[in-house]
Amino acid sequence: MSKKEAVLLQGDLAVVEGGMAAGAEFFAGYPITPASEIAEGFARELPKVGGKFIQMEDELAGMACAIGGSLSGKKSITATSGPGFSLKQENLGLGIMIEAPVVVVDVQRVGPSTGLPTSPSQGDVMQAKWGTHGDHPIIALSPSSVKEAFDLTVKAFNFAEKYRQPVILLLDEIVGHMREKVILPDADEIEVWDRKRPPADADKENFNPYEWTDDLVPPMPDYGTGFRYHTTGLFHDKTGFPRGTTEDAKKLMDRMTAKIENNLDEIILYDEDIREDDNIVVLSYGSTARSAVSAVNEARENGLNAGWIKLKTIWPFAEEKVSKLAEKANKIIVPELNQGQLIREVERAAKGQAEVVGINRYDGTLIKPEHVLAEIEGVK
Amino acid sequence: MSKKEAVLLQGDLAVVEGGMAAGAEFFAGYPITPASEIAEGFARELPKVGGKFIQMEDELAGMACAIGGSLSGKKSITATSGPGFSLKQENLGLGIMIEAPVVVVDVQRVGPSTGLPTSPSQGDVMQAKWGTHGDHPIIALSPSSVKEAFDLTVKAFNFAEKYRQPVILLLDEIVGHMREKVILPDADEIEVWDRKRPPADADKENFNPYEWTDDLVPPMPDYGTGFRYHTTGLFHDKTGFPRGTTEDAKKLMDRMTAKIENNLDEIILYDEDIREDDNIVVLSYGSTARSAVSAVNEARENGLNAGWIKLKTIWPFAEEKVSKLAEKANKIIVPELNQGQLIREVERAAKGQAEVVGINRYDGTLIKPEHVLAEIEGVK
Amino acid sequence: MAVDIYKYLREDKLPHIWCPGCGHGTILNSLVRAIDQTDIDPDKTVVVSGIGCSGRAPGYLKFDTLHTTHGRAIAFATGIKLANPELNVIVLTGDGDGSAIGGNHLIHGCRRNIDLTVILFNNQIYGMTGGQYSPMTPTGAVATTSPYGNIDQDFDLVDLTRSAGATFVARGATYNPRQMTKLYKEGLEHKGFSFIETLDQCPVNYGRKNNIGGPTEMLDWQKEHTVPASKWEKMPEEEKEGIFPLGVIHRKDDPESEYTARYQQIIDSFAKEDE
Amino acid sequence: MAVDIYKYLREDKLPHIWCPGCGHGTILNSLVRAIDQTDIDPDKTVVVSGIGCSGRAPGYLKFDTLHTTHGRAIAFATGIKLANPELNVIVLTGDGDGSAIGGNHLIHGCRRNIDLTVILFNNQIYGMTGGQYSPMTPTGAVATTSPYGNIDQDFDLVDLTRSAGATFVARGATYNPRQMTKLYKEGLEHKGFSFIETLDQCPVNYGRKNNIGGPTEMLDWQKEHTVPASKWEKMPEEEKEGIFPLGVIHRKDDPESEYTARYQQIIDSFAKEDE
Amino acid sequence: MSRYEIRLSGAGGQGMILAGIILAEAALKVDGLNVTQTQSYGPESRGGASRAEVVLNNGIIDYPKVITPDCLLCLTQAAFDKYGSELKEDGVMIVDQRIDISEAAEEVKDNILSLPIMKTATEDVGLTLTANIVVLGVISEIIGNTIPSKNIKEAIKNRVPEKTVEMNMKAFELGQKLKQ
Amino acid sequence: MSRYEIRLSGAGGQGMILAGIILAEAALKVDGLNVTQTQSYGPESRGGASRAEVVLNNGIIDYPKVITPDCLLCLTQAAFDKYGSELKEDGVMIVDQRIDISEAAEEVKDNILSLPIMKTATEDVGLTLTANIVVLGVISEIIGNTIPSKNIKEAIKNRVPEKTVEMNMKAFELGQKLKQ
Amino acid sequence: MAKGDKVTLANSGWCKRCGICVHVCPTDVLKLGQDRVEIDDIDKCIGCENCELSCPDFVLKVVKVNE
Amino acid sequence: MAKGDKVTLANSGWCKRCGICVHVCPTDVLKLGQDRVEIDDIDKCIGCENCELSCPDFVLKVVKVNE
Ligand SMILES: Cc1ncc(C[n+]2csc(CCOP(=O)(O)OP(=O)(O)O)c2C)c(N)n1
Ligand SMILES: Cc1ncc(C[n+]2csc(CCOP(=O)(O)OP(=O)(O)O)c2C)c(N)n1
Ligand code: SF4
Ligand code: SF4
Ligand code: SF4
Ligand code: SF4
Ligand code: SF4
Ligand code: SF4
Ligand SMILES: [Mg+2]
Ligand SMILES: [Mg+2]
Repeated sequence: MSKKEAVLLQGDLAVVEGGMAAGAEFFAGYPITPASEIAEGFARELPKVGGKFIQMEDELAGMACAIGGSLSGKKSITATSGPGFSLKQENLGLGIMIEAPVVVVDVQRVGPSTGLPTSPSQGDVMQAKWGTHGDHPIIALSPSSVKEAFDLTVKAFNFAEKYRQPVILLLDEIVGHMREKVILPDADEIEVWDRKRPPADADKENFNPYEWTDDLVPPMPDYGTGFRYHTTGLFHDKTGFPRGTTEDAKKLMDRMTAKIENNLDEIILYDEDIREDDNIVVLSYGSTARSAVSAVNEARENGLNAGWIKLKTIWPFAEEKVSKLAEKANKIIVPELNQGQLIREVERAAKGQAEVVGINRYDGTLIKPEHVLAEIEGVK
Repeated sequence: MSKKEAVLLQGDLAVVEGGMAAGAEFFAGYPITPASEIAEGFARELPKVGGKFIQMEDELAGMACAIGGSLSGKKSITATSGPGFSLKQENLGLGIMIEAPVVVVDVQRVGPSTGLPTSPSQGDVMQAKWGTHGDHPIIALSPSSVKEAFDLTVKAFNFAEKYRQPVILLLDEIVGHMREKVILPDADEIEVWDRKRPPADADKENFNPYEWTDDLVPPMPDYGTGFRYHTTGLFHDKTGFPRGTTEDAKKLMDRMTAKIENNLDEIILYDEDIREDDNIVVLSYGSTARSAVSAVNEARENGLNAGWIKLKTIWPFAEEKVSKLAEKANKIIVPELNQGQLIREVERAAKGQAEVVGINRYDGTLIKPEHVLAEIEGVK
Repeated sequence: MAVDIYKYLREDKLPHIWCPGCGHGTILNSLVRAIDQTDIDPDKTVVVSGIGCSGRAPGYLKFDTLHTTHGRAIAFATGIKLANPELNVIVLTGDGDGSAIGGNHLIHGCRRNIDLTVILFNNQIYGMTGGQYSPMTPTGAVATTSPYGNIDQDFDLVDLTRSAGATFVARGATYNPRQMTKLYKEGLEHKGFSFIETLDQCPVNYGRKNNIGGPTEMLDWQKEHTVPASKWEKMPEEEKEGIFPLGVIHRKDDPESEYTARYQQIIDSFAKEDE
Repeated sequence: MAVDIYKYLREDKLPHIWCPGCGHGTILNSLVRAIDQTDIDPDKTVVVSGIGCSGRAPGYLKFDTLHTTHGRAIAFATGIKLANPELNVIVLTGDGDGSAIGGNHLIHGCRRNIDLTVILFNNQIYGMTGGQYSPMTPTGAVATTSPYGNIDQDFDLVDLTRSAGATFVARGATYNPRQMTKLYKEGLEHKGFSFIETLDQCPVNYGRKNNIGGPTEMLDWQKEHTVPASKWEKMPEEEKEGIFPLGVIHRKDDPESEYTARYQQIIDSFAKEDE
Repeated sequence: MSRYEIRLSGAGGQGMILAGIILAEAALKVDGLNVTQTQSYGPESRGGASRAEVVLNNGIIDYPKVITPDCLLCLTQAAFDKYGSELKEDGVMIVDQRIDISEAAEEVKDNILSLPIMKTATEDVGLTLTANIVVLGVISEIIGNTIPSKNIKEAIKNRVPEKTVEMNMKAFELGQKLKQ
Repeated sequence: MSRYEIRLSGAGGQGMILAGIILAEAALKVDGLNVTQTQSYGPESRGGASRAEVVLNNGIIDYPKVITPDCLLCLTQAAFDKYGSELKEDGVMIVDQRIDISEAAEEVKDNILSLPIMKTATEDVGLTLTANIVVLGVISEIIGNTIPSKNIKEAIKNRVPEKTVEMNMKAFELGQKLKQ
Repeated sequence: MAKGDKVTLANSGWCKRCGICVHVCPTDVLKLGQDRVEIDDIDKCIGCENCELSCPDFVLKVVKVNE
Repeated sequence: MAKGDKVTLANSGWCKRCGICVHVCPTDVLKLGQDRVEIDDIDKCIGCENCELSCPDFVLKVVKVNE
């Protein structure tokens, strides 16, 4: 692909294309609707470039295996949907703790439980941040189109590699299963980041795999390159070993938190179209953003002062940005395919400065532009 | 026990005592520090009264098995800590979807991942609400003492049975492992609720297991009593069968949400001591509340206008109550053994009306009264 | 004397949603006949499944039925049975459900020798999700996740369950419904963990894609690739490759070693103390 | 010619934290000697464990070492190995870690016949969490969660792994460190999935509580309850009860059926197409 | 063109989704034309209703699904009963002849094109399964040059098994004739 | 009595936690006296430091752990090095004689009671493992009637194996003597 | 199965035309019609029940002819 | 093991007094001291390495006597 020709591409397969473009070398996972196409795509594509695909016995193993691939030095990815995402949580936590770059795709369907397996949802937004036990930093991106699925997959790999951090890619079933006309960029137009490895002349004997480096991201050697280092899900000091002192625990948590918090400008991605005098803002993400944009455009045609912001990065949440929006706007409308999840963050950030209103569907149906428009127009 | 004699009881074992007092008949789980004592206690006690204990192969199975026990008509419980709680999430979601009464204990240790297995934490507070995929109602209780561990275990069973709902009991390692002098109530002083079962003369042929009853909680027959009904983790209508219409999905979600939301008065438990002119409020829960109370008492001695509220029910969050507090107070202090979890709910509810300040430890050490006092006094 | 299978079927849910020629229906058909041949009380019978096309089977059966999460049916069933040992608990599971994600619960159920009857619908593929390979997909076969041929080995599930401790182990095939019925009946009547693998066909996601053909060709394939267990034992090793023995493969009758029976002894020991 | 075991040990982490007389140390001791006898490149060797007292073993070994989550070591190891088949990947796991929560990964590792060497520290108990019963705790034994005697059956893990597809299966015991070393060496050199169960002692949470005694009595117990595999085969069934065969129980040498080798063939087929 | 919405509804196994994909792929080659293709099916992975949708627009396509179809196909009675009431004022509804349209709403009645699609596939082409391609012929005539019929034919060729290309071309052309 | 805090520190295996539990159980029987008992140990399940704490109070015990001990026991050098600097002004620190206290802070130096605890257990009682009970004897003398010694003896009897009751009584009494 | 039993289309609407019954019938009694199975020649039926037992869709039932 | 090899306490500080080495020594060379293992009678040592191989704590090492 990528001869600048328009193709009809499914969102799930855009993840595959994006992954291959970002240099994915390893996929481990377990099939589940509506994410199976991602596994199938990687099964097809990876061996062509010497990469590996493996279908594991379950999602726990899929997550574990993908982290294993990452430790061996390969750019790794796994993909699932809600039930499998729940199963991945424990090992996702290990990935966070040992700072393993890995991309975890969750193509959301309606939950809880088996729910409506073939219907779209944005019900795992909070789970993406809070699903595993204990405090932990997380990055989660959510595309609203097939092209964005491609772009954000590349970003997800880049962030994972740069920050030594599992990155969640939250599609919804609409974006995952829809086909769209897209023109993919050529390889040389795509920025690809690789993890920082120790320099060739590193002192392997005295190497500290969890050194508090300036950028807070310790260089990561591939297994098998002579560093012979230790990695554990226990709290550990810079040597990688647990020392059982609470001081080390705090230091590690603070570094892991700061490596993300210090780079919010780079990590928090969004698009917006908010004019100086727009006093109604629609904040959305994923497929829902399409209705939001459509509705705002129509509202403007009707002479209303409405604008939109579409979050591509959901976690870390664009708190500062939303706070500022709330200062200016009278009303922030948050359409979501759930009972109201990210709206909680919006409310928190808004601190009562703007009215925050949700539009919610959690039954597998979509939020249409007209629903958003009605809320913009104040009609219920 | 319970001859009104003071006993020295460990928090974990208070859960066992509370469970037995509430009529627990079935425990299924998997050992993990610092919750293993709960399993061990039930292994000892249950067979004495004809109840059953089983150690399963893992936590996923423990959760599943406990739900199975519940469906057979027994009051069921499982217990774990963070890593196991992560593993239980998928089946917990099924329990919610099929409305199975079951008590899930999480004795929190420091995460993420294996973390600090023997140190206290309140790091799973958000996970208790958001750990499983998809929207879902949840109830979570958190005791701050051994006696409360007993009392809230009884409550947890009662809520589980009354609302056909998994109830989370969030201990922290301090409460779980500390021993305290307690006097347990006699059996006749303990209010024990049983699930509503269909009446003896129910029309079994035409029985709808998920009927939209007035109280929104459909009566639940024991397996093997001739109702021959169907249960599924898919969205279903009142017959228990999936029909694949989105209308049914919404109806079910709305009923499940409302059965909790309509009963917040009963479900949301808290203690408070806030005087008319207290303008500083310390909001806390679990073992941390003990330092909070201690600090407030000292602050008052020092002439400060401070009060405290201790949440025993964490989820559903006491939103309205906190909103009102924020209207009155200048400052709400939220000490937590995590990076700041429930404080997010406090901030949301406060809507900017009061300053909300966290005190946070996430390294296995405790928040001492002096830390809280310093914050009350405004010294950092 | 015709069998009244509708006693056990939720007729209003039929026709079922399985594809034309899917063997799952034949298994269901044999199962209700087997149940009819036992004196199991339908009011005291619970059928539990996981997720998959096979997982839909309980929905058609007129008992207490439970459709759980993918792979976990045996763990739920264990709770149901232990909490009330009076119940007859039947688990219907797919090859993916029961041997991939559910493999651990399967071997631990066997190990405990808890009195469940587990029927595994082995269509050698993940039917419901559109044809990814399962642990029972033969090496070399094409599936959506093995576009270049499956490099995994498949399990010998009857050997695995036997070695894990199951006390009744058998294999049937949908081409031979009479034998299936017999095996299910024996499994249902056995006190202890019974496991009956059933070779089954998924024409849509396996047969057609592997050039075996449609339902009837797949049944012929079964016939060609199976032999009676008695004959199997006498076959030279090299001929066994790719051939499945059918029938009862292993059985050990020792009701006292059954899990709930053992638990009851503990309870009884306290009851005695009380006397 | 003395063995320089410190080449493979992180000396600064010693003495280890295991209890006096814990067999885990003896296993570690035998393992480093076995490694020394192979020509494995320490720089290309990765040791992976789960959680448990046994899970602490990698911390003492001077390789790339990974302490994962409880039960999942084989799944992590599978990723490490498949992503870079050049690596020698060793998994150290406990009986709880490897056969309870990790049972599924164990049998699927066997089934794939991926080239891992898995050593299971079978002390028949959950040591780290204070003595709950494991799937390897004998029936009748007392543990903190079986105060009235364990009613579970234990697995025959060598039979289970063989039947799941492992191509090298053996059992050692800490009372016989020479044999352990030999079995580990053979396992390490075998191309395919190697599984070596090792009977091991936890005096603190098993031996003393089951009136077997301390470390030395437990070693004597081992001696009394084991026989060489060759002898085992000839024993009458009734004498086998409670006796464990030691030595290589099963082996099948077919490097081409190894998982990463098979995967490489797919990759090579594309490389060829390119030519 | 401005936004144009096509909904194809039928039963699982009738190839609605393939037809949608083919249409969308055919649209790819039209300069400046954007396209989204979506589908929906019930929790039952097979059987039950199946629906594919294609949205065409010269501008950006925000909402990717059909809001109110300009062109609606109902291949089964169930599909008609479910979707038959939603149609743009100047839209076209194609239904198979066997479908009972007596219950159709007044406002759409005049826009219904009842054609012997299944019959054509089964009897004239000789394979019921080609009904979806017959449908494409009909639609090609309706949408005219928005997507040139040669594009659609090309897209069909790329998607159907080689051995069946000829048969499918025939189905397409018979479909065109049905409408002409 | 008002809040009184006891910290027992030593190595894993020295029975610090058991000693804490015995003290707490002994306190149970004292009318109006509240008690909490806590412990902490490292991620290593065995070996390493071990610490048990008991807080006594006639009122409600809010904070359940020791803030600054009134009575501190250090049975090993490691324990002393770690905890030996925190003590109430009028508190008592009990250390085993073998411990080097030369590095002790000035302000606590006078409050240190250096006693041959291990020696008493090993040589006089004849079992090193009884050191924790010797310690209880010492503490009993320190806290006096807050918890009557007969309560502590009772609690010891309930907790130790029957066969060892006599030996443990001896250990307790020898401990009392050490302080007297 | 008893002598004189014959196949009937008990639930002919449920037939999915899979062809299994036709395949397993030893005497070619059944055939596939346009939409569903049809009985081609009931006289040949020996009441062996192969079809009834093999049909995945509970379509066929072998009953006493007099019933 | 070679003739003339003898046991040494290579890391005597690591000894946990478990007694295993004493138990497996065929010639009663070793004994348990107050705090750790001790060599009772080195002359009896036949250098069989039983102790070295069995010790869980890497305490013992059998070496050439001349070393
Ligand atoms: C946790 C989880 N993972 C994955 C899935 C997706 N899934 C549903 S059924 C299935 C496989 C079914 O295969 P099998 O058990 O063989 O049953 P069949 O459909 O072939 O009868 C999968 C992977 C799921 N529902 N839940
Ligand atoms: C998910 C999860 N569940 C439970 C635990 C608690 N846990 C830690 S180790 C262990 C058992 C260890 O037993 P085994 O594997 O036999 O190792 P041993 O300590 O005996 O060497 C358990 C249950 C955990 N850490 N994580
Ligand atoms: S997909 Fe396969 S298993 Fe599923 S119903 Fe169809 S034929 Fe049966
Ligand atoms: S508890 Fe048992 S397994 Fe763990 S270190 Fe001690 S003796 Fe070994
Ligand atoms: S076997 Fe059943 S479904 Fe198949 S063709 Fe015959 S009657 Fe119809
Ligand atoms: S009963 Fe036998 S002979 Fe008669 S139709 Fe059925 S299969 Fe043919
Ligand atoms: S075996 Fe090792 S640790 Fe045990 S007593 Fe002997 S030298 Fe000490
Ligand atoms: S080498 Fe052999 S003889 Fe010498 S001390 Fe060790 S065990 Fe005894
Ligand atoms: Mg299958
Ligand atoms: Mg163990």
